[in-house]
Amino acid sequence: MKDNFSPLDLLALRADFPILSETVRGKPLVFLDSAASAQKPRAVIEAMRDAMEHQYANIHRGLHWMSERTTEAYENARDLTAILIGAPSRDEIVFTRNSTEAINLVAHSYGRGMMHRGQAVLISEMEHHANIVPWQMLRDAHGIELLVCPITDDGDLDYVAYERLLASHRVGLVAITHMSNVLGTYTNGARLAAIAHAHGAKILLDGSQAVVHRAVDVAALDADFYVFTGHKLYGPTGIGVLWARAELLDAMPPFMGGGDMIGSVSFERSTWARIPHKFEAGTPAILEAIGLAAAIRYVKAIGFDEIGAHEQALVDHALARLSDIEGLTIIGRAQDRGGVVSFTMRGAHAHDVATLLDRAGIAVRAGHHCAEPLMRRLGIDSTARASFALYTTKEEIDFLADTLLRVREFFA
Amino acid sequence: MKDNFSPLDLLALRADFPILSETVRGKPLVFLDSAASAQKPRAVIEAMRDAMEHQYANIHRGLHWMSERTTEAYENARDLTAILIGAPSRDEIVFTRNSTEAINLVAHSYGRGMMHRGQAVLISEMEHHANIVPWQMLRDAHGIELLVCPITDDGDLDYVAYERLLASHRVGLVAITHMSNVLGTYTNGARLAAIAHAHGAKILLDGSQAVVHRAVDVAALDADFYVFTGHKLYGPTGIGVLWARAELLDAMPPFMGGGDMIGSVSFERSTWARIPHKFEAGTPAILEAIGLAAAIRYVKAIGFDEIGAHEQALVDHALARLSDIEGLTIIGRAQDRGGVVSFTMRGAHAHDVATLLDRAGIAVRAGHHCAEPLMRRLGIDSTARASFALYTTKEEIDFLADTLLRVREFFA
Amino acid sequence: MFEDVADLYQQVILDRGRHPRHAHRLDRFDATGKGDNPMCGDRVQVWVKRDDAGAISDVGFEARGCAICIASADLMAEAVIGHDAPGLRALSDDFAQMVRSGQSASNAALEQLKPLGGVSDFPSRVKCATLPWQALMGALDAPDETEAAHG
Amino acid sequence: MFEDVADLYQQVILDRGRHPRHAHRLDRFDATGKGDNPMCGDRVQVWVKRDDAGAISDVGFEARGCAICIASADLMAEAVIGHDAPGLRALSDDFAQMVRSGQSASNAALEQLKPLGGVSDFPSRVKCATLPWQALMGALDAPDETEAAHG
Ligand SMILES: Cc1ncc(COP(=O)(O)O)c(C=O)c1O
Ligand SMILES: Cc1ncc(COP(=O)(O)O)c(C=O)c1O
Repeated sequence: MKDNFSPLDLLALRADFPILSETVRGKPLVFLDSAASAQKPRAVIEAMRDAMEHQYANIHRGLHWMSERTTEAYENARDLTAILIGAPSRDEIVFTRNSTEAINLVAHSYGRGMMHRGQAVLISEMEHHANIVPWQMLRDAHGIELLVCPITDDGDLDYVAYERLLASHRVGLVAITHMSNVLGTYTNGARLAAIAHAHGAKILLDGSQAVVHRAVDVAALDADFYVFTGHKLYGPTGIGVLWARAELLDAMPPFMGGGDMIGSVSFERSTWARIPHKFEAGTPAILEAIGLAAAIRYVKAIGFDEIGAHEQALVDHALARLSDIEGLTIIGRAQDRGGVVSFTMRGAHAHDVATLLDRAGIAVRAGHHCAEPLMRRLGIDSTARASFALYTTKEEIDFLADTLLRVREFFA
Repeated sequence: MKDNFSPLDLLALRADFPILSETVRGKPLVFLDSAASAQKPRAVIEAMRDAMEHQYANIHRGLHWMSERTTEAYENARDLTAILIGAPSRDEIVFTRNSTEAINLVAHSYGRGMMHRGQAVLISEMEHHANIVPWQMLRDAHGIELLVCPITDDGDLDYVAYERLLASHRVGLVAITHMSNVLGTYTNGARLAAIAHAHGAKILLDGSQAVVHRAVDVAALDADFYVFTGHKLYGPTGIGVLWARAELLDAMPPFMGGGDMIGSVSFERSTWARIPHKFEAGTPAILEAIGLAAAIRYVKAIGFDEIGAHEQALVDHALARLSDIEGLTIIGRAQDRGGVVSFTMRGAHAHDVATLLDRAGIAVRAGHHCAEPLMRRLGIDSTARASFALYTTKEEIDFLADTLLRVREFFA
Repeated sequence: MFEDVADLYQQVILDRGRHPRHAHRLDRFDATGKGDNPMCGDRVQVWVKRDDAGAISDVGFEARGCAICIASADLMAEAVIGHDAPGLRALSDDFAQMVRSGQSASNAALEQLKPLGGVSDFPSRVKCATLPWQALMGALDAPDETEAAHG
Repeated sequence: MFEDVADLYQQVILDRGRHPRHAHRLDRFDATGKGDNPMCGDRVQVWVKRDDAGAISDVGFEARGCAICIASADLMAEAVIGHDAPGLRALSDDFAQMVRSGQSASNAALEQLKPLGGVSDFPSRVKCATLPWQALMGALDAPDETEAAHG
């Protein structure tokens, strides 16, 4: 068993997350469900509390001190987000509720507004429902074809099939995950983008999982749209991010109408504000942007090199330990993967496994993970999934493995 | 000058709002911009902090303790919201980002999904952009007519014109504010609903301002849709509410697609979850729902009778004091009004007034208040607006009036 | 280590979960119904046969789900024999109450379902236990199918 | 009481805000442009006339806005006389920098605009001062209108 754990000072880091010292049912919490939503460091909690206690008002339209300062804080979150993902311009960052809304925004505004009947959207077999259903709704409302790129049995994207589909269809937009929330697979975003562009298609990458474990650079990827969600990146719920090239956002019609997104309003006709405001109708998630900014500052201060190395070591360790358990099958064997390990256990349904683990204080997720079509492709109903964050320890994985041995006995 | 201030223990209440003891530019904060967004009581701040520190995970899909408890807290917010507005069923409460999204949801889902070319939407001259622009977008995309009900010079809805418009057009949906954010006018929601229904139209009431000052009962109003926004009701940003009759929600197609809103997903076809989940795609604003629940508990504990009486006394006092200032014109003279007073000052633009007030520590809003068409109807460009909350004091209004006298001198 | 799940996973649940006795379609049936749990993807289909008086005479099911779900379906298939529609609805309600609250109404037929009472301590698993009942209620509400509809 | 706004509302600003000298359309003009502030509804339109060399010879404006906005437009109308397009762009940039940061580049034409320097302490008012310049830049970018287009 390798032991190349990174030099993160885990004890100190864990102390940043108050919830990690909780017990559940009298047992120390072992939180292995961060891919569903990560826990929040004190920096995020305090940033939100601090705003509410000391510096808060509605933004953009206020001429008073509290409003000016709050506007600055909100817009500063946009700057930080742009830097986080290497966006060429801060105006390309649109705040949404979550990844799901970001994708729906693109499906509505780019899809209905700029794609034409007969063009296709190309997704993959390993998408989250958030990156399937909006395109189905577009297909059904707007006459767009929906194509599905297969994956290999290892759980990698089938790049040959990908290129073939692009060559043989009129694909207007590719929408593919940058990291699978079930298999852990990182897709090769730059390669996907290059092939898409060579065939005249735009590309959206769903970075909901990908931004958590590695530094992402949308310019280096040469993507057209990139989405992620704050709550998985140690930030609060209620805030997500759409990045898109300025020229696309400029050309796209707005998604929702209301305050803050207009140029001028008369009953006859309204005009739209400039990007990004055109896409942020109504009072935005101000406190949540402030929380997200704190989360970004927090992970950047640790550094993605360190986080990535630590999580890679965790994944390697988990794969080694879990592979040793008889009757346990690891789902997904891609080469390049992030901090997510799915598995099934012979003779025990994933729900039952999860309930027993929970009794030991271990939180894992079980079910289809919002990826029903992928389950069907894999010929299974559900998996249990352990997922790792910067605060996860090797000991927690050992405890998971040991407990799984007991679970196996229980259901034997 | 009347002095029928309610028996609220203001000193104790104000102590619940940490921000109220802040100074800005060395002067005590006098926050008269609550209609834009209210300040947050400690109960809200602590509820959110507490969740992040002790009890947090993603909801609905988790089989572990943290997820179960967080799901309960989230769904409890739905119960409290249903009770707050007298919704017949908790399943009729859909959480959105804000009022703006709630209205856009109705415009997309009910408007595009269930209204027909040639039908009309009837709004009023005193709507917020949030209740104008979505209907314009519906008009332009879907061939719906947009009708505008005039207001009287006092700033009341013109009920005669309202009935005439309903009688003479094929109005499918009325969408009117329950309280104007500029004029303070409460509309008679029950009367509007009765007339709308008599003409076969559904009615949406924009309660963004209305729910803050009075108890609202959607069943008593006999409304079809009701929307409001958490951050004006002392809750966090990032959460709003759509209430609609269950049979409408059942019949409406979903707005956004993704996780949590599906029945089952295959690439060919997906089915939708039951209401309210059908309309809540993706990870919702979990922490914000928890914050909103705390806000609702907080205002209910004080009681809307007390809050309403206190604010009524504040408005009466403000109208009396400001009317005494020469050159100052109060905009809006409706009989039934909530805690908002707009005014203009001869010889001074509202921005300049707001900047000077800010220097004295007083936060007011100045501009078109996201109601450009109303400004045009009133023949003005902008107003300054002082708005009141349960924590506002008579002394603050006196200070506003005294300071306005000095502002007038400054620009004389 | 898992002493405190003994209430949930009683021996009969484990046995029935592993070796259900009624996990098959009926060759001849009067009605069928489905239950879905969109949150986790579990699915149950139930087939029922009625006697001349309208009471249930046979039940079979197919389930994709956990031990709780399969055991619940299997115990249900036995508990409902001899009941007519009103009796079934009452039993279904009483069962739902038991698995939600841990409190059980005085309903003799509930006796054989008692092993599922422990679910009430596991809120996220309640749906696993009630899903077969949801499918059964669907069968009650469905128009009768001709027997030829099977297969 | 308002001592600390003296920087923002210098006497010349108050005077120009109240009694602007150039607040009118030009009867004859070569280009016009508009600026809008959607956040508050302020609006400025600017008309410019050029001499044969392409330098600005006259400027007029109509504004719906506050004292800062009107004073800024009025002072701009004087400061830009004699400048050609490149000079104007530089001046506009220098002005924007001054009102944002309080720091002013060494640009002689900026001298007459110095009274607006105090805006930099009031972030939400910066846009009031720059709106007329945005309208002017719009006029520079607009295709030349025929003089008959006025009225
Ligand atoms: C009457 C009215 N409607 C709608 C809104 C929009 O609320 P939000 O910005 O929270 O969506 C507001 C507040 O800005 C309002 O006052
Ligand atoms: C790959 C992927 N895409 C999209 C989502 C949706 O994120 P959210 O629910 O925050 O919108 C998730 C997480 O659930 C995910 O893992």
